[in-house]
Amino acid sequence: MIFVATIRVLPKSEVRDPQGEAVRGALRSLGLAVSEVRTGKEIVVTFEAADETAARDAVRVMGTELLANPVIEDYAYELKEGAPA
Amino acid sequence: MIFVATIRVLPKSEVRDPQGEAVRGALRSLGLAVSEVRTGKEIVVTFEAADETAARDAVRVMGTELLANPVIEDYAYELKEGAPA
Amino acid sequence: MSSSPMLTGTEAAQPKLDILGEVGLTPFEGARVRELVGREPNALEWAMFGAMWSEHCAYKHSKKLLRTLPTKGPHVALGPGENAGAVDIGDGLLCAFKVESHNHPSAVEPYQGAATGVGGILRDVFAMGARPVAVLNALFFGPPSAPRARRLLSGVVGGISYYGNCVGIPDVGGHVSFEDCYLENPLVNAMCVGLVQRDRLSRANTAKPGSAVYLVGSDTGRDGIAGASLLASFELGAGSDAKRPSVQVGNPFLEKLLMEATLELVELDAVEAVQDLGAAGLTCASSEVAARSGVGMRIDVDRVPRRAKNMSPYEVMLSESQERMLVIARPGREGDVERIFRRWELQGVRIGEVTEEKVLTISSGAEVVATLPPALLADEAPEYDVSRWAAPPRVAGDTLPDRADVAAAAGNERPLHKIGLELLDLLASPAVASRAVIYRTYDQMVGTDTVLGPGADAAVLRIKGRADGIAVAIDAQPRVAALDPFVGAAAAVAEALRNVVCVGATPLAITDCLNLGNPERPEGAWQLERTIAGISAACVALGVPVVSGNVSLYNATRGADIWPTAVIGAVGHLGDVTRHIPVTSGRPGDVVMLAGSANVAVGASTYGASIGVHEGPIAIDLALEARLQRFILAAHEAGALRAAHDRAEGGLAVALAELALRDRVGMKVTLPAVRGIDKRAALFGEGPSGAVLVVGPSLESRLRALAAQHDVPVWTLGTIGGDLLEIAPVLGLPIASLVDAHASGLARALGREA
Amino acid sequence: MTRVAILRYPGTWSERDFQHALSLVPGVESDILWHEDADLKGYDAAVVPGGFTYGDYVRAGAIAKLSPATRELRRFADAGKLVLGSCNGFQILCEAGLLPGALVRNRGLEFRCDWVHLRVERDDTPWTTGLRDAVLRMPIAHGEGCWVADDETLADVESRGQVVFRYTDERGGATAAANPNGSLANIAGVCNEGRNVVGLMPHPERCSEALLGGTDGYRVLANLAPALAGTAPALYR
Ligand SMILES: Nc1ncnc2c1ncn2[C@@H]1O[C@H](COP(=O)(O)OP(=O)(O)O)[C@@H](O)[C@H]1O
Ligand SMILES: [Mg+2]
Repeated sequence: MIFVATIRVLPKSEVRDPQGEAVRGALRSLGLAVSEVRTGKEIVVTFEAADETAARDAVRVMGTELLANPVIEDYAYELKEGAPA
Repeated sequence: MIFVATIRVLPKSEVRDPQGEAVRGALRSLGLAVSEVRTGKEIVVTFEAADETAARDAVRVMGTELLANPVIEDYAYELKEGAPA
Repeated sequence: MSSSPMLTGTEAAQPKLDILGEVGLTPFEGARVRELVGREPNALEWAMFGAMWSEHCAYKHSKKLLRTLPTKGPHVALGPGENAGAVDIGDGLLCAFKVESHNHPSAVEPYQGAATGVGGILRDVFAMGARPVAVLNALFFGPPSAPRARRLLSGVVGGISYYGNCVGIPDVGGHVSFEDCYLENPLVNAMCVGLVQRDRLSRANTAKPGSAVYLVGSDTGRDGIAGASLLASFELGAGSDAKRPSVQVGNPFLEKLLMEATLELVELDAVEAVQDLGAAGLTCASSEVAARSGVGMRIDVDRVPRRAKNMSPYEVMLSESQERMLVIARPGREGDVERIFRRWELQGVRIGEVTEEKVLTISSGAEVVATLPPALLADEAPEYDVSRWAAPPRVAGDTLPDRADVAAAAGNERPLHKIGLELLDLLASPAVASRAVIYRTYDQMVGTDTVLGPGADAAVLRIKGRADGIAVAIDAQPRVAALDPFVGAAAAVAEALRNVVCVGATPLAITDCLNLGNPERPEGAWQLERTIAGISAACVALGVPVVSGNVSLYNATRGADIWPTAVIGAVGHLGDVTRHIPVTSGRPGDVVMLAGSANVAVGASTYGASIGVHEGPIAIDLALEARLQRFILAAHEAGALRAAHDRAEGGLAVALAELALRDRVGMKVTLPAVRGIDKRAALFGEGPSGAVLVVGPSLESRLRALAAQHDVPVWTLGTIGGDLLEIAPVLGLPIASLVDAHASGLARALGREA
Repeated sequence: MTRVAILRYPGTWSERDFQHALSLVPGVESDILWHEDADLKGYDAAVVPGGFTYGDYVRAGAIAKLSPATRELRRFADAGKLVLGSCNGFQILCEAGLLPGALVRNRGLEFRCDWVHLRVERDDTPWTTGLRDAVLRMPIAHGEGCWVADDETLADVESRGQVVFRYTDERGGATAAANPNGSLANIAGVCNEGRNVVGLMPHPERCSEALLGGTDGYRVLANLAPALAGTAPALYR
């Protein structure tokens, strides 16, 4: 079966996010009343797995082994069956 | 009013995504049957605006002026009222 | 020329009526194609001609003039016409180098445009088996006060930094100009320098019948179908935006793997020829290798790995996807070639073979979709003689009067006691201020060969395991060229070589990138002609050949051309790299001298720009320039020089200030008294052929004698010492204020943190 | 002879620079090993050099940590052998969990190549023997060199004396202005609890010859042979 996982990786709130700080500064200079910015990644993975359980296991491997660094980041995901739009 | 916008920036589908290619290779080396990977950014912005219309206008400014490069990227957003979780 | 009409592919369909317009050929060129091919080409074949006969690939408007450049010399190992030129630096080692433009892609998408520009020039150099050891870049933007200029600059610099740093090639120098004419059409030129053992030099003219053809690197995608060839061959904003190909995205990581694999293949002598895929993609690489080697080639587009689905043969043949190379294996070495690809985690696929018959046969599986003689594509494009319609700007005499007295008057109205502030303003101005805010984002030291990096008159690189080294610089003189393209181009050659001389290196050769406007207009044609004549004259006078280069025409927006901009990259040699002229202010008590020409004017100067003056007359004395360069080298050889610095933007005052900045030591000097030159002009006026030298006190007379021998005028200006820059009788400024102005000027202009 | 293995991953670019710098150190011999089949048996020390392994995609060092070399490095470090990671090598060691913390994008988001000053905080690592409190001048060249950790990790790293190098001004003051990338507590380099694995963002291999502008990197690399031979006044006798 084909699955599409959308994996979102965000810096942990207690860890500094220099990119977020910089974006906040830039958005403020555009005149926007921005109080906080967190910058993360979104990774859309199309893959094959035997069934949904196997697919969830696979996504967890992606998240912990590669996409998020547990020292500084958290991740969350959504899983859908079928090829991407 | 306080709003939280989650802005997702992804490379346009016809544009090459070298990071996605590298992630695909790495995930395959973990033994996963990955066929495609697209990588993008997710930016969570907490900001103030007079009302929802003003908030949507502000998010469009963020997207087109700073967060996405219209030549090679598309963006989409979700808007919620209230402080982030 | 007749070739087999057995075309059965889908692309063999009857061409559309507007085919010529679609592939960018004129009716005349179309007729020539039909005549040469001897039949009506099919749509794919037309497209291949369109790309290969584009200005960018075929040099239609410049080829004839380029042949007038001096290209021979005792050190030349490989002249123009190859991927890069090369000079022999002794003991079997060659230095290969070339400068390339990526102007139009950078105008569309500055970050990726500049990044892929660096990628392209690196491939040109490592395709020859040379390991890139340095890159340089020359950049031209509108004034930093314009948001568009700032956006372009930050994108371009970001892209160069991203790509070069990732591949791991040090960026050791460059040039930046800010002028109104580049606001819409910025210029982004990148130069790469590499080293290769003479017996390992790989050329693209040695493919033999029967050998396997591999395509290695990135998948082929729909990005930039005929992009560079067409985009760079017309004015920006002309034609429909549909011509704009989707932007190409670079992958420096893949480039690094491709580079290591290519160098290993060459080192193991496993390949007959290597060619990078640039403009016109597979069409250009295959037809050029075949044409140069005097063979044919059969290619099956179905075997080309693709990134997108349902790509047509046309798209595969004209895609300009980055980071790809064509590799021709030596018979029997296919296994080694494939093993090396695998080891570097590269996808390398055998897509065809070299054939005896001089025909490029493109098939899609069993269907033949194009058959053309490669030489027609690669060598037979028409050449236009631009001299036939070249004409100087009609109004030149009226709009460029000799307004020297007006300028002098304007200058004299300004009170002399403000002159110190004027110097600080000039030091902080975008034209003069330190470029550190740019080059600090480039890795300048990777490779551990950078002896002098950006910030010096020229960069100096050592060569591990040898005593010698090379020096490199890149320069341009658009403000001068705007007034007189001949003098501007000659002055750029002179400056680049003088910069190399100012670090103690003997110039060997140059590479040039001619960035000009539309050659189809009389004025553009004239500028092209005069620019090439200026380079030629300077090369002859200074005894240095051109070994490689690039032409970028149609740098115009809505009919307005940029100023003619010849970018010159110079390479010099140091017998003993430890004996370069160091970047120092000298020691207290040392003598400060001016050598060369004291004949300067504010007309084409940075100072002039700040007071709204831009006018002639301007001139260059190339014989004096040659004597000056020989004199500086002789003085260094005699051990007489403590420091040397070119007098460039900002004139003598800025040159003295920059010298003082190096070690933050002051100096006390007096302006040379030259008849007809007022104090402001003496301070801030610019002109070629000047350098400031610092010598130990006991060596002053020795230096004067040497100068007399070389027939070079010198003036003793004063001595090093103290913590003020004192230029009697007009100004005295604390070094700290100069440091601040110079260090933070550009960052401030760009609205950034210093 | 002290034998040093220099690991090379796809995208590594400092391996030959390290090999050259180490060749200047008497008593040291080095080999460049390909990451896939790197066998560290017989080596006394391993260097993980700088570069952009796998293009630094995802995070610097993130994909490289999946290489078989990581398992080999862990085994080697567990056996008490010496490991030095510089620049991308430091990032890989952090990603692999061999060193604490993580390296994120520089404050200012710009790649920075410059000379910086570093104060040596500990001389009880094999690479800093005899350098206690020395202020070294070294180049940096990185876009993701901002060392971060959560408060607890930072407190542990400080209290266990795992901070080896701090960015300072030329007199050794750890000021905000001397911090080139926003690293927490000006941290430029750390070691593991066993003190045999050291990582730093700066490039000692780029300042091991006067011709290149400085020799402070040599003072770090030159520690290697005596530290192993037991001739240096170190913990590592
Ligand atoms: N875009 C750039 N990238 C890297 N270095 C640059 C760049 N532009 C200028 N530089 C460096 O800054 C210094 C000053 O440049 P420039 O004012 O053009 O000097 P010069 O007049 O001696 O040619 C030189 O060392 C040059 O190599
Ligand atoms: Mg210059």
